[in-house]
Amino acid sequence: MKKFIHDFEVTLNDKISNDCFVLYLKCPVSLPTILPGQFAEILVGNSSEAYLRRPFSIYDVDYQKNELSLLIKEVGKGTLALSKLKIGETLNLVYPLGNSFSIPPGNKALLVGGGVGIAPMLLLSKVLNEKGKQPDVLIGGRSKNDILEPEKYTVYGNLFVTTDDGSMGEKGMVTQHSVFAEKISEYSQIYACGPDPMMKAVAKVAASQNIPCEISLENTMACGIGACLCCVVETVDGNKTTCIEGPVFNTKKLIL
Amino acid sequence: MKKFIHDFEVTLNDKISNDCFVLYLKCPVSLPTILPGQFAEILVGNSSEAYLRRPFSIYDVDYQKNELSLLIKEVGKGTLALSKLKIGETLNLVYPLGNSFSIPPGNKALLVGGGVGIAPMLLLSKVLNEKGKQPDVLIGGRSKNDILEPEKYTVYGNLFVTTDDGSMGEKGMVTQHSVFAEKISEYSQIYACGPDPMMKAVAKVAASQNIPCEISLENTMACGIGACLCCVVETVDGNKTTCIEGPVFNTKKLIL
Amino acid sequence: MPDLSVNIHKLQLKNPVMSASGTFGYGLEFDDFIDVNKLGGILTKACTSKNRDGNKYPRMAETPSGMLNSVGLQNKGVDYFIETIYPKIKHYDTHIIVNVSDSTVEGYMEVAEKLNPLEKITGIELNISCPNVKEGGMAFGTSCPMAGTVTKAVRSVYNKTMIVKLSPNVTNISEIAKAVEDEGADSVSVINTLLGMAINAEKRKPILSTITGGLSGPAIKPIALRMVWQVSKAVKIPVIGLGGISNATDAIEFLLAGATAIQVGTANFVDPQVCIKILDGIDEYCNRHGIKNVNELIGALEC
Amino acid sequence: MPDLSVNIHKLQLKNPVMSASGTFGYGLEFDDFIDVNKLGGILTKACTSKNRDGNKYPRMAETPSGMLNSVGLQNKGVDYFIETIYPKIKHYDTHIIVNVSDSTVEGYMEVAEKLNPLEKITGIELNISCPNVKEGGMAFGTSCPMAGTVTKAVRSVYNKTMIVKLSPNVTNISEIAKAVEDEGADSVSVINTLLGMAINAEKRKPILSTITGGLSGPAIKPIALRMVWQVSKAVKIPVIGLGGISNATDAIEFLLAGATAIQVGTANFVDPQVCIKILDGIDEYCNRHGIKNVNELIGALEC
Ligand SMILES: Cc1cc2nc3c(=O)[nH]c(=O)nc-3n(C[C@H](O)[C@H](O)[C@H](O)COP(=O)(O)OP(=O)(O)OC[C@H]3O[C@@H](n4cnc5c(N)ncnc54)[C@H](O)[C@@H]3O)c2cc1C
Ligand SMILES: Cc1cc2nc3c(=O)[nH]c(=O)nc-3n(C[C@H](O)[C@H](O)[C@H](O)COP(=O)(O)OP(=O)(O)OC[C@H]3O[C@@H](n4cnc5c(N)ncnc54)[C@H](O)[C@@H]3O)c2cc1C
Ligand SMILES: Cc1cc2nc3c(=O)[nH]c(=O)nc-3n(C[C@H](O)[C@H](O)[C@H](O)COP(=O)(O)O)c2cc1C
Ligand SMILES: Cc1cc2nc3c(=O)[nH]c(=O)nc-3n(C[C@H](O)[C@H](O)[C@H](O)COP(=O)(O)O)c2cc1C
Ligand code: FES
Ligand code: FES
Repeated sequence: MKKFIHDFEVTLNDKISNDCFVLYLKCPVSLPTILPGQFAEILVGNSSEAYLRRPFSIYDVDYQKNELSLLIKEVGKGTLALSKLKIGETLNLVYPLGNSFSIPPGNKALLVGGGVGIAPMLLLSKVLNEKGKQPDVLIGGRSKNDILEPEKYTVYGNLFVTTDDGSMGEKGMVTQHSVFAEKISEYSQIYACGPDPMMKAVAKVAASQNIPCEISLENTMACGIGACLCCVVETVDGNKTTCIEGPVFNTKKLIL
Repeated sequence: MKKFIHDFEVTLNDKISNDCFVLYLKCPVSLPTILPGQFAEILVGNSSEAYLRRPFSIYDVDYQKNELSLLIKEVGKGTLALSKLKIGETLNLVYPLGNSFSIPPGNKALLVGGGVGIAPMLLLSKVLNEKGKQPDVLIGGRSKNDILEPEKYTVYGNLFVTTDDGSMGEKGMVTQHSVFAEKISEYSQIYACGPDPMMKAVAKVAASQNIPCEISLENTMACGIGACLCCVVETVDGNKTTCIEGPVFNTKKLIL
Repeated sequence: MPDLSVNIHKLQLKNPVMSASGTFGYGLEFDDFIDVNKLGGILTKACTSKNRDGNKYPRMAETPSGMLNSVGLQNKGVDYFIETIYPKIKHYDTHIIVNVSDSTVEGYMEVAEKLNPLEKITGIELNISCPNVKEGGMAFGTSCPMAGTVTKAVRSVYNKTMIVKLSPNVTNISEIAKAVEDEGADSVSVINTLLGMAINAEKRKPILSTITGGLSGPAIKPIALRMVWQVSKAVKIPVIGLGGISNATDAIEFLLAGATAIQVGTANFVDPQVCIKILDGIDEYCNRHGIKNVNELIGALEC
Repeated sequence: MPDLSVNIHKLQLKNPVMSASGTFGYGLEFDDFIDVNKLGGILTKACTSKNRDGNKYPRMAETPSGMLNSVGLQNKGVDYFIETIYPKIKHYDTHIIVNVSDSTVEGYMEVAEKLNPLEKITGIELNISCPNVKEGGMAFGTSCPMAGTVTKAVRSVYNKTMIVKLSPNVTNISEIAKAVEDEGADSVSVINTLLGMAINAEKRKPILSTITGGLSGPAIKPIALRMVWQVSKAVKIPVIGLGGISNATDAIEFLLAGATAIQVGTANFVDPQVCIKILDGIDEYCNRHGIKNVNELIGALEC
């Protein structure tokens, strides 16, 4: 897929929780097709401390408006600067990068996201829905406040929630949710993105049930385009670049 | 004089010419007394490229409003970033720094400024006026557009102008202005700030007439508070720091 | 239109702008962003005698105005390069120079010897300065005898343009430059990365799997510029300058300091179009200053 | 409240935060901004045997996340220091350590010998690493025999705490550290500035009057951290870490890498209150991590 570099215009910077915000960005030309799981490398022009670009999954795409959005959690200097962007300011993106989630072999799929790791699942649930598949989305968080924009997923499929403190949905970790006990065999594929322990737990259940499982990795990156070899992950076929051969990997191929 | 470090609030960023702007800055506490010729070291927080503070003369002070202003010319990365500051943003200042212009022995004084070098002359003309002196201000520039906010000086004294192209005032360099030919002996002191050749020319005339002359230097600085010894100027008494022992020097003391 | 062409030994470059090894893949990664053929040359990522997996992840850390990397020469080896990669890149209408690395003198010789017949590989760059491998690498570049030995050995099996890439992690880089010049280097690249380290204070652990790594980016530009200036006064062969170059002004500073050509590394990550912008900027500078031939700028610093 | 005190040889510091030589004047310059007595110590600007005018202006150039300086040891000489400056600073309730420089071994000895009796000067820091003087300076710090010789000579005339400040412009800093340890240094400061250069491309001239200068600031932090880590493994005497420290996290990284105390240099220019902010930040870090004594952090990096 051809990659682009464009100056996008911020049309909205929507603070959706204590430390998360969604940037809506308008493309100056016609948006190319963006696949679920792909990401963009953002130049943080308004920070004196962030030198390299920062990678973020593409959260949603609106081809009609020529806009894409990013769901970002403030964790450091770059994301802090991005959180301060105002409407009308420009942001330089290199995109769309990486491979993408595959279409499930069967009809039903389970999409699991932990915290801000949910970001790539919105576009995935949308695309699966468009292809006539049934995406069930399961979001996990420490508490209610970590369950980001849940209403957006119900447009495309069922929504399940777990929280550590039980303030929303079922109490416990995602893999303790009743879908795992009751419906797991219905799914032809499982997708996960979030903290490492969560992805490992999901991968383990999937393996035990013999269900294909894809996860999206967030390795630190310098270039995002396969030029630096900094972002590698060990696979059964040797080192692979997360930015080109990932960020989506079938868990069978990874050495977890 | 005690130095301070404060976060000022931008109350206005007034673009007054193609490449010059005046920042009006409100002090969070009561402004200390600021002498004409003193300067501030500004932290350019909104630039990814300007690491050290940037020095600027204090252009004007309004003790009632608790505001001071800076007249800045965009010449590089730091001043470019400052030109983009918006109302309500904060700016960190270390101030007031340096010595100051001395009060003239007699009644009349000539204040000469070239281009943005005029900055310290506004506060000087104001203070001289307050002290019952008669400041004549002579501003030189390449053309009309370089004569910045001339109306501000006429409040405190006479205004004379020269431009290289004759588009305003007399045509020629400042030292070619008729005040030099006709009135020079009336002045008990001459002050100058601007490009080096201009200051040298003024100093030469002053010396020939035996009139005391003070100029304000713009040596590059790292600290502004006498700690680094980067800003030195050669004087007849050895190296002096421009930031503490200057920026104002009697031209007799300098090796020009 | 100023004449931008420069000569590095037998190589006539269209212009002095090249991409640095390990930061530009094999050029292909940048096809979507720029016309790679416009460059003076491209330096491929390191090529070793055998397949190397490189170091464990994490391999990079951001630092103020720079980054540390500890990739560790990951590549599939020279045979794979010749069979699989060379056919994909030989169409480029620019100089393709292979960065040659290894842990032993014999390894360097093997790679160079195998590359010698490849028509479109018009030169090699001996990397005797990689700080990210346990054996060989930087050790070759930090002593005159070692640097001389590997240069001489490779020279004996390679008859096209041989550039030697120097390590900045030395007391006296001019001496090393002279040592490799004496043993037959046709040019020197100055500089490779500086050895650095990054720590995660919260976790109390090094950020890189290798603890230390190579520092690159704008942070090192003043050091690189100084070394290019020193080396270009010490040797007669052309010097290729690199280290932190991010825009045309930086590039011109290196030319003035004595570099005949320059390489752009880390800046490619921040802006994949930066090489072309630098090229355009040099052109603009020459026009503005009435410079007809870019060679007029080389070493033209007025001290 | 964590115990922040640390020991550098015989000196007990209230806390590990000191100001670096040449960036903090004599402390007095910062009285308007902070309570200097709160610091673990202050390193005065260089003191030489005779008056020195330093280098010609311009003496500084900004660089990405750093700066170059070529002040060149401007000071009025040791006698002036003793007569005029010492009385003004001896009231400080913190360790005042004088940075001692010169062009000859005899010069170093003269300064040290004259400072020895001053009660409130509890130690000296031998600057064998200044890149900005034609003679002596860095030359002393870039070879083991030279570094050893000057250390030994000064040791013979100075019996209080003697710190030796090392140059990073060397192939192997650990060797130099061991050489000065062997000759009686009580501690080493790591690092002084890296030799760099800046050019004004439009004017085609060097920016500094001396062409090259010393690079400092955040840009060099990764290199400094690596050297502190290497040196602290090589010697038994305490290491004082510096180079680019701008906040408490930076300071903690240096402690973890093996520094017993740290110095803050260029960052004082950007924020004259930074030393106190670093001190407060170390305190906060210790509280948050349940660290009762800051010594627990020294060299506590888990590799
Ligand atoms: C393919 C990909 C997709 C991503 N998608 C999203 C997304 O949709 N939304 C989102 O909020 N974040 C996403 N991330 C993570 C995001 O890139 C980092 O959070 C961001 O770069 C941090 O920048 P910073 O300057 O704020 O943090 P820094 O100041 O650089 O670091 C702050 C802290 O964050 C940690 N950190 C930095 N980078 C990463 C990383 N890549 N992964 C994990 N921890 C890191 C650092 O170790 C440090 O502890 C993605 C990462 C990748 C590789
Ligand atoms: C005491 C003092 C008072 C000053 N008062 C004013 C003032 O009132 N208004 C105003 O506009 N400027 C003033 N200056 C100059 C101002 O500090 C510089 O223009 C500014 O620091 C440039 O910052 P920059 O990041 O935009 O430029 P940079 O990107 O750092 O440099 C751009 C160009 O400007 C040149 N330059 C940088 N600093 C200086 C300097 N100190 N003197 C001359 N040239 C320089 C550089 O060599 C370079 O060519 C004063 C300087 C001093 C020392
Ligand atoms: C991720 C990365 C990988 C690199 N790999 C190599 C390499 O394989 N061989 C080599 O000689 N230099 C390698 N380098 C060094 C660069 O070619 C260059 O010398 C250095 O980065 C300084 O230039 P810069 O500041 O422009 O990046 C690498 C640098 C980076 C950042
Ligand atoms: C303007 C300036 C002057 C300096 N003068 C001295 C000096 O006189 N003696 C010395 O040992 N180091 C001197 N140094 C080096 C600093 O003490 C310190 O080693 C170096 O700047 C690295 O630390 P930093 O990055 O925190 O500034 C000077 C540094 C600067 C920036
Ligand atoms: S981030 Fe550079 S290769 Fe993946
Ligand atoms: S700018 Fe530091 S002493 Fe003047």
